[in-house]
Amino acid sequence: MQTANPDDLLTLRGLTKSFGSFKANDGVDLSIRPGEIHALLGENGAGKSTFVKMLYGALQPDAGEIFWRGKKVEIPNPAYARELGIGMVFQHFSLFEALTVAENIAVALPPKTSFKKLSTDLETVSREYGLPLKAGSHVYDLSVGQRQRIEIVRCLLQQPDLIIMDEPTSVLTPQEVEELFAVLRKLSSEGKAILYISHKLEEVRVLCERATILRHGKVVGACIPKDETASSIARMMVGSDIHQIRHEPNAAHHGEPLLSVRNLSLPARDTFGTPLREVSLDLYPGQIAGIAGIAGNGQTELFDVISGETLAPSAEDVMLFGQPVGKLGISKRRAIGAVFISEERLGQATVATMPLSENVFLTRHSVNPDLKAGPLLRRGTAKALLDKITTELDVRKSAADPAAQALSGGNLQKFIVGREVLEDPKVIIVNQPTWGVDAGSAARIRQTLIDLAANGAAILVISQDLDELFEIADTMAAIAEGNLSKFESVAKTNRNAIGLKMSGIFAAEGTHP
Amino acid sequence: QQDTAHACFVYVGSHTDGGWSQAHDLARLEMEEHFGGAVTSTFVENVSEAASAGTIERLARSGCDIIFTTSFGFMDPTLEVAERFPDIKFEHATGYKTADNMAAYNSRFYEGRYIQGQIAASISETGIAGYIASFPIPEVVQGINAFILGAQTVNPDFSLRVVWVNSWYDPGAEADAAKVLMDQGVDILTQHTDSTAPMQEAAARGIKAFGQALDMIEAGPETQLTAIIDSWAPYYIERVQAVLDGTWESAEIWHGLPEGILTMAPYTNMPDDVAAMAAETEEAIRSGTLHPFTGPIARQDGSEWLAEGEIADDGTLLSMNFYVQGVDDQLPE
Amino acid sequence: MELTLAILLTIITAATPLLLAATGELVVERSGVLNLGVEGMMIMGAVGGFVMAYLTGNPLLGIAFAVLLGMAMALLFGFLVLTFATNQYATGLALTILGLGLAALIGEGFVGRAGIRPPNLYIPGISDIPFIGPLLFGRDVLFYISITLVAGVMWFLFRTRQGLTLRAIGDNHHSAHALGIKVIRYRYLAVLFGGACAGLAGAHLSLVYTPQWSENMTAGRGWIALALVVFASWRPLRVLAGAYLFGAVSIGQLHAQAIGIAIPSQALSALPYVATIIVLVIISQNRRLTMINTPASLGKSFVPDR
Amino acid sequence: MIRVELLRRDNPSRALRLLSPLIGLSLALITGAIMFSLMGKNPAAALYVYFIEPLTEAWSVHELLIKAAPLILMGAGLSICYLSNNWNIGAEGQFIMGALAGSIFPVLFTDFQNPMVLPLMFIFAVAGGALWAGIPALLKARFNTNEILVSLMLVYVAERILDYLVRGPWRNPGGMNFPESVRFHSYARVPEIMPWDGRANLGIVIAILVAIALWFMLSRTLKGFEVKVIGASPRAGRFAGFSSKGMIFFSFLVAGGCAGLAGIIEVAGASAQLRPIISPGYGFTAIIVAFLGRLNPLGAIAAGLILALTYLGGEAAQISLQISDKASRVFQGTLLLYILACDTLIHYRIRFSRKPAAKGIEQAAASSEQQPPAAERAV
Ligand SMILES: Nc1ncnc2c1ncn2[C@@H]1O[C@H](COP(=O)(O)OP(=O)(O)OP(=O)(O)O)[C@@H](O)[C@H]1O
Ligand SMILES: Nc1ncnc2c1ncn2[C@@H]1O[C@H](COP(=O)(O)OP(=O)(O)OP(=O)(O)O)[C@@H](O)[C@H]1O
Ligand SMILES: [Mg+2]
Ligand SMILES: [Mg+2]
Repeated sequence: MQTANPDDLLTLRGLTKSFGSFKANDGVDLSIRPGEIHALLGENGAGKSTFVKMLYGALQPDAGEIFWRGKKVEIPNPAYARELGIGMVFQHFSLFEALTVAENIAVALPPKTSFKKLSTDLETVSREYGLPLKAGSHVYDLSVGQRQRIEIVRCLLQQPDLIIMDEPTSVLTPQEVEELFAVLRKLSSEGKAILYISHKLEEVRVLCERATILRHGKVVGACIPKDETASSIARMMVGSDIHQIRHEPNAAHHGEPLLSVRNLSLPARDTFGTPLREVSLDLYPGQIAGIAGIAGNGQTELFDVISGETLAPSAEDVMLFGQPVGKLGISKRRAIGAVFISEERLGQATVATMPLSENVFLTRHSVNPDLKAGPLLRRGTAKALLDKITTELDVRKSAADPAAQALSGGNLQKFIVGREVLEDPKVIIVNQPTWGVDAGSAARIRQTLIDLAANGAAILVISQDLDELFEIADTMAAIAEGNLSKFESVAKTNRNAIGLKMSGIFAAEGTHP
Repeated sequence: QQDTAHACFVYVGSHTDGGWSQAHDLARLEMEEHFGGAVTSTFVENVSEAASAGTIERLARSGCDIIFTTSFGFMDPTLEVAERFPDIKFEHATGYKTADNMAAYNSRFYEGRYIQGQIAASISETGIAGYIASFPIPEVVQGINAFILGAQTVNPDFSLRVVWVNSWYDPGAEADAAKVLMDQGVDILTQHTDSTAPMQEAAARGIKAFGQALDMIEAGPETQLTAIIDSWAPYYIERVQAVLDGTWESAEIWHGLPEGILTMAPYTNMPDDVAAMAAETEEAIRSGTLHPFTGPIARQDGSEWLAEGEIADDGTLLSMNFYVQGVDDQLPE
Repeated sequence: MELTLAILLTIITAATPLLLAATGELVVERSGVLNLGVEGMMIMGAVGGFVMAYLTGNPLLGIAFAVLLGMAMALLFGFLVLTFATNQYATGLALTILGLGLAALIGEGFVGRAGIRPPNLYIPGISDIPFIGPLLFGRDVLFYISITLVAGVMWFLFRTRQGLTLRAIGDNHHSAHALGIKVIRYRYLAVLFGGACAGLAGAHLSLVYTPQWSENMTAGRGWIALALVVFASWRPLRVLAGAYLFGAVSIGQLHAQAIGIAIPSQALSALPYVATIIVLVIISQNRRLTMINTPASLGKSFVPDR
Repeated sequence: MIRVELLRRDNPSRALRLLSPLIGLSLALITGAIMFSLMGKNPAAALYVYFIEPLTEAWSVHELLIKAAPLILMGAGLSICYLSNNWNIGAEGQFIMGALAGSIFPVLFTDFQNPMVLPLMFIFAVAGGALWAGIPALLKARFNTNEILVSLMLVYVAERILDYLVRGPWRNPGGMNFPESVRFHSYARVPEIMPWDGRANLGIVIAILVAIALWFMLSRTLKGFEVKVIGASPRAGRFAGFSSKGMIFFSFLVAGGCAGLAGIIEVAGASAQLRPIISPGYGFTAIIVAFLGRLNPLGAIAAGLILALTYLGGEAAQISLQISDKASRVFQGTLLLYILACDTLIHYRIRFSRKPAAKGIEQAAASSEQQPPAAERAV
C-alpha cells in the first residue's frame, strides 16, 4: 500500500463506491496541494459528484483511503469534514427555502457559534468577497444567483482549507463568473485549495492549474488545462473526438413570423415570481433566436406563457402560425404545431419513475393520433416511437424501457429532445437545452436544433450558457427582471455586450419593435 | 322439554362498558349461575348496529337455543334472522317488533325517573335539575317527562335543563355536559347516558346526582342519591327456563319495578324523610297503586294530554315524542 | 362573573388534552413526519395512565406511565416510517387501529373503576385571588405542563440551534442530509416527543378530564389535535389559540342547549367541526404564511444514500 | 448495536411484489399465534376459526361478500385519490351522504314503486357521495385548504345530518317514533344474487365491476395516465397539458361517487332502511384497503376480501373461542403494520450492520472487492 505525499493537502487512493450493482467510482486516485485550484472533469454520470460527496463525508466509500495532510483519516460525516477543514458548495443546492439566509448558514456551522454574531459576520464576509447577502431574507424570495452566493458564503464562513465546488458557475452571468473567479484566486493566494468541477472547459482553462479526468468512475487522465484546448480536454473525457458543430449564423429573415409575442405583460405568479414587462418577439422560419439571461429573470415565466402552461392576458398576445393562441392551453398549442422543451428534465419534461415509453405520451398524447385509440393508450406505438428516438439521437440506456430516472442526464435530455423533434415541428421553444449536459451529448443536441432550423423550423432557445448561444443562435437578446432586450444578429454583438444586458443594462434602450 | 340450553347475547357495546351492555352481561352471568351448568352462554360484543344481521346469523348457526339482542338498533336484523331460523327463540330488547319466535322486552325506566324527580325536587335548593340525555327516542323522552312529573308533585315550579350529548357513552362529552349544567346553576344531575363521568363531576363540585344502568355509588359515595339499576337477570332466567321447559312463547314484555327488571339503588345521601318518601313512592308503583303518567297532565304547550285520573296507554308511551309542561327544551320534529 | 369563570374553567379542561397532543404533533410535523396515529398513542396513554394510577394509587406515576406508553407507540411508528420508510399515512392509520384495540384489551378489567385525579396545585393566597386565582392557579398539573410545553416548544423551535436544525429537516431532508444532519435521528426524537405528548393528553383524559377508563374514550380527539396543527399553520402559539377556540365552541354549544336554544342538537354538535373547516379555509388563503410554515417534506419518506 | 439500513434496489423486486403481502400475513399469523397462546387459547384452533371457518359455509361466504362490497368499492375509489396525491380520508362521510341521497326515493316518495327506482337511487347516491367529496375538492382547488382535515371533519358533519334526519324528518311515521326510516319497498332493494344460500346481493358484483373499470381506466386510458402523472409530479402534469385542479375534482368525485354507491348498496342491500348508524367504519377501513391493495383497484378487490374476512374471523373467534373482540382488533392492527413493513422489501434491500456506518472504510478496504463487508448481511 502506498503512503501519501506529506506535501499534499489531500491524497486519495483507490476510492470506490457502488450504488446497487452499478459502480459510480472505481478505484479513484487523486491528490491536491495547498493553494491549488484543481479541476475534476468528466461526462455526466462520470462519478464526479459521487467522488466529492465521499470527501465531504456525505457518502461512505466502499473501499479506498483518504489522507489529510499526510495522515490517514475517515470522514464519517460532513461535520467531521468541516472540522478537518473541508468545505463544499453543492451542485444541487442544499438550502432550506423556508429559512432565512442566516439560518441556512447557522445550520451548517458548529452549534457554539452565536447566532447574532453570525448574522453580522456573514454580511461582512459576503461583502468582502463581493457576494452581498442580507441575513434576514428568506431563501424562498431569492434568485438562483443569490442562492448560489449563500452556498459559497456558508462554505467560506467555515474557513476551510479545501473548498469543493460542484458546478458553481452554471447559474451566473459572465460578470458574476469573473467576480467569482477573483474570489477563488484570492482564496488560492491565501493558501486554500479548491477542487473545482465544471462542464465549461474554457473556464477551467483560465482558472485551474491541474485537472483530473474521470470516465465511467475511473481516472482516465490528468493534464495542465492551460496547455490544452477545450476540444483536447473533451476528447480525454469522452475517449473519442467530439462532434464539431457546423453552423453559419444567418440573421436575415424572410416570410411571416411563425410565432410572435406582442407587448405581453404578465403580473408575477406570486410574490416570489418575476413579472413579464411588455415582452415582444418574433420567430422566423429557418432561424434560431437565442435569449440569454440569469435564471430567475423571467425565463420560466416567458417559456410558460409561450407554451400555454400559463395563459396570456389576451388571446392576441401570443400568435402561432398567425392564429391568436394566448388563451389556448399547452395541448392545443402543441396540436397547432409547436413543441416545447422545458428546463427541468426530471419532474417536468419527464416523470422520473415512469418508463420512457410512458413518458412518450406525456407531450405527444394530444398531437400524435396513432398514440391513442379513442380514450385508450396505444403502448405499442409508444414503444416504436421510443425505439426511433433511441436510434436517431443515440440515447444510451441500461434496459429496453427503463424509468426516466435511471438515465444519465445527457441521455435523458437526448430522449426529451428526440421526443419533441421527431415529427418535424415548425416551431420549437427550448429552455436550457444542455444545462449540466456533458460536451458529447450537448454537441449532439445542438446540432439537431441547427439541422431543424436549416429545414425551416423557427426555434427559440432560452439559455444561461452564452457559449451555447453564440454557437447556435442567429439572433440574440437578453432577459433581465422580466424585460426582454431587442434581438440583434449574433454577428453584431459579443459576450460582453450581452453580459451587460443580462444584468439589466438596456433599460435605456427602452423601445421594442 | 330439554335438559340443557345454550343462550347467546349480542351487545352493542363492550361487555365491560360500565353501563348498558355490562348490565346485560352481569345478568347473563347471574343466569348461567342460576342454572348451574345446565345452561351455557356466549356473547358477541361491540356489534355495530349497521352490520348486525350477519353476526346474529352466525350465532344462530353456532348452536344457540335462544338469542338476546340487546339494543334497539338490532330490531330489524333480529327479525330478519328470526324468520330464517324458526326453531330458535329470539329476544329483542327495547324494540316493538315481534314474531312467532321473537319476543320484545323492555323496562319501564320511567318509573324510576319519577322517583328521582321527587327526590330532586325535595333536595334541590335552586329548583333546577340538569338532565344529560343521549338521543331523542321515546324511552329517553319518557324519562324526562316522568322526572319532571315526579318533581312537580313536590315543587310545581321545578324546572329542568336538558343537554343532548348525542351518544350513549362518551365520558368526555358527558363530563362536559355535566359541567355546563352545573355552571348554569343546576344542583342535581341526572343522566340517561351510561358513563360515570357525570357522577364524578357532580362529586367534584359537591352536588348530588343519580346513577344510571348500574349502581354508580363507587363513583360518588357521597353524591349518588339513588340509581336506576337494570336488573335483567330475573327476566333472562325466566325466559331460558321457558326454553328448557318448552313453554317459551313470543310476547311483548314491558316490565318495571313490580317485576324486578328495574330496581332502585339504596336511597343514600339524603334526609331520612326524603328517603322515606322515595321508598313510599317506589312501593306505590310496585304495588300498582301509582302510575307516573296519571292525569291531569298538560303537554309542553299547555294543551291537555291526560284528563284528571286518566292513565297513559302503553302505545302512547312507547312512541312518546312530546314533552309535558315544565320541560325547558325542544324536541327535534 | 362566576358563570364566566366557570365557563372558562370548563373550556380549559376541554382544551388541555387537545393542546397537549397537538403541541407534540406540531413538533413531529415540523420535522417533516406526519403521524396520523395520534389517536392511537393518546388512547394508550389514557389506558396506561389510568391503570398505573389505579394500581399504585399514585396519579403521577400514572402520568409517567402514560408518557412511556405513548412513546412506545411512537417508537413503533418511528421504526416503520423512519427505518422502514413505510407510507406515513397508512402507518399512522394502522397505529390508530392497533392502539384502540390494544388499549381496550389492556383496560378490559378496569372499566367502571373510579380513577384518581392528580391533586390540583393549590397555592395559598394566590389561588384565592378572585377570578384570576382559580383560573390560573390551583389547576391540575397537566394544565401547567401544557402551557409550559407550548412555551418550551416555541423557545426550542425558534430560539435554539437544535430547533433550527429540526425545522431545516422538515423543510428539506435532502439538503439536511447533505450537510451531515442526522435526519433520521432527529426525526426519531421528534416522533418520540410527539408520542410522549399524546401520552400526556391521554393521561389527562383518564385522570383529569374524566377520571375513569373506558374504551374509545379519546372519542376522536386525536384527529382534532391533528386538525389543530394545520389550523395553527405549525405555530405553537396558534395551537394554543386553536385548542381553546375549539374547546370554547364545543362547550358553548352545550351551554346553548342548556339554555334551551331551539336549534337541533345535531347542528350544534356539528358546529366545532364546521368552525374548524371555516377557519382552515380562512387560514389557507394566506399562501405566503402557509409556504413559510408548512414543512415542505411533510409526509414524504426519506431514505439516505449510503 | 445492530442497525437496520435500507439499500435501494436497482429495480423493484417482482418476486417480492407478490411475496411481500404473504410474508406480512405469515408474520402476523405468527404474532397472532403467540398472542392467542398467551391468552390461553390454542393458536392453531384460533387461526383456523379466524381465517378458515368463515369460508367453510356458503352463507358465511355470502356475509363476506356483503362486507367486502363497500370496502372494495371505496378502496378502489380511494386508490385513484391517493395515486393522484389527493388525501381524501373522508370516505365514511361520503358513504353516508350517498346513502342519504339514494334513500330519498324509498323514504320520501314511498309511492314511487317501479323498476326505475333502484337505478335512480344509484344515480343519486353516486351524486350525493360525489358532491360531499366535492366540498374538500373545491376548498383545496380554490383556497388551497388541507383536504385531509376537511374531508375528515365532514365525516362528523355527515354523521350528524344522518342522525338528525332519521330522528326527525325522515323518521318512519309508523315506527313508534324510533330513529329509523321506513323499510325500503322491494323495488328499492338491491337484489340478492343467490338467495337460496345466502344474503349476498348485487353489490359485490357492482363493486368488482367498478374496481375492474377503474383498473382499466388507470392502466389503459389517457385519463388513468393523467392520474398517475399528476400524482407523481404535478409539474409534469401541467406540462403535459393536464390540470391539477381538474384532477383534484376528478379524483375526489370518483372516490366520493364510489363511496356514495357503497352507501346505497349497504342501506338498500343488507339493512333495507336508514338508521342512525349505517356503517361500522367501512370508510376508514377502506383507506387501509386502498393501501393494502397497493393503490391498484384490482389489489383493492383482494384487500377488501381479506379485511372483510378479518371482521368475520373476529366474530367467529368471539363465538367459538370466546376470544375477546379486542384481541381481534389488535390482530388486525398488527397485520396492517406487518404488511406495510413488508412492502418496503419491494423497493429496498435490508442490511443489518453491526458497526456504526461511519467506521466502514478500513474494514471495507481490507475485505476483497467483490464481497460486501463481513458485518453485513443482505436480505
Ligand atoms: N438513480 C438511479 N437509480 C438506478 N439506477 C441508476 C440511477 N442512476 C443511474 N443508474 C444506472 O447507472 C447506469 C449508468 O449511468 P451513467 O450516468 O453512468 O450513464 P453513462 O453511460 O455514463 O451515460 P452518459 O455518458 O451519457 O452520461 C444507468 O444506465 C442506470 O442503469
Ligand atoms: N444515490 C444513487 N443511487 C444510484 N445511483 C446513483 C446515485 N447517485 C449517483 N448515482 C449514479 O452514479 C453515477 C455517477 O453520478 P455522479 O452524480 O457522481 O455523476 P457526475 O459525474 O457528478 O455527473 P454530472 O456531471 O451529471 O453531475 C451516475 O450514473 C448516477 O446516476
Ligand atoms: Mg454518464
Ligand atoms: Mg455531478
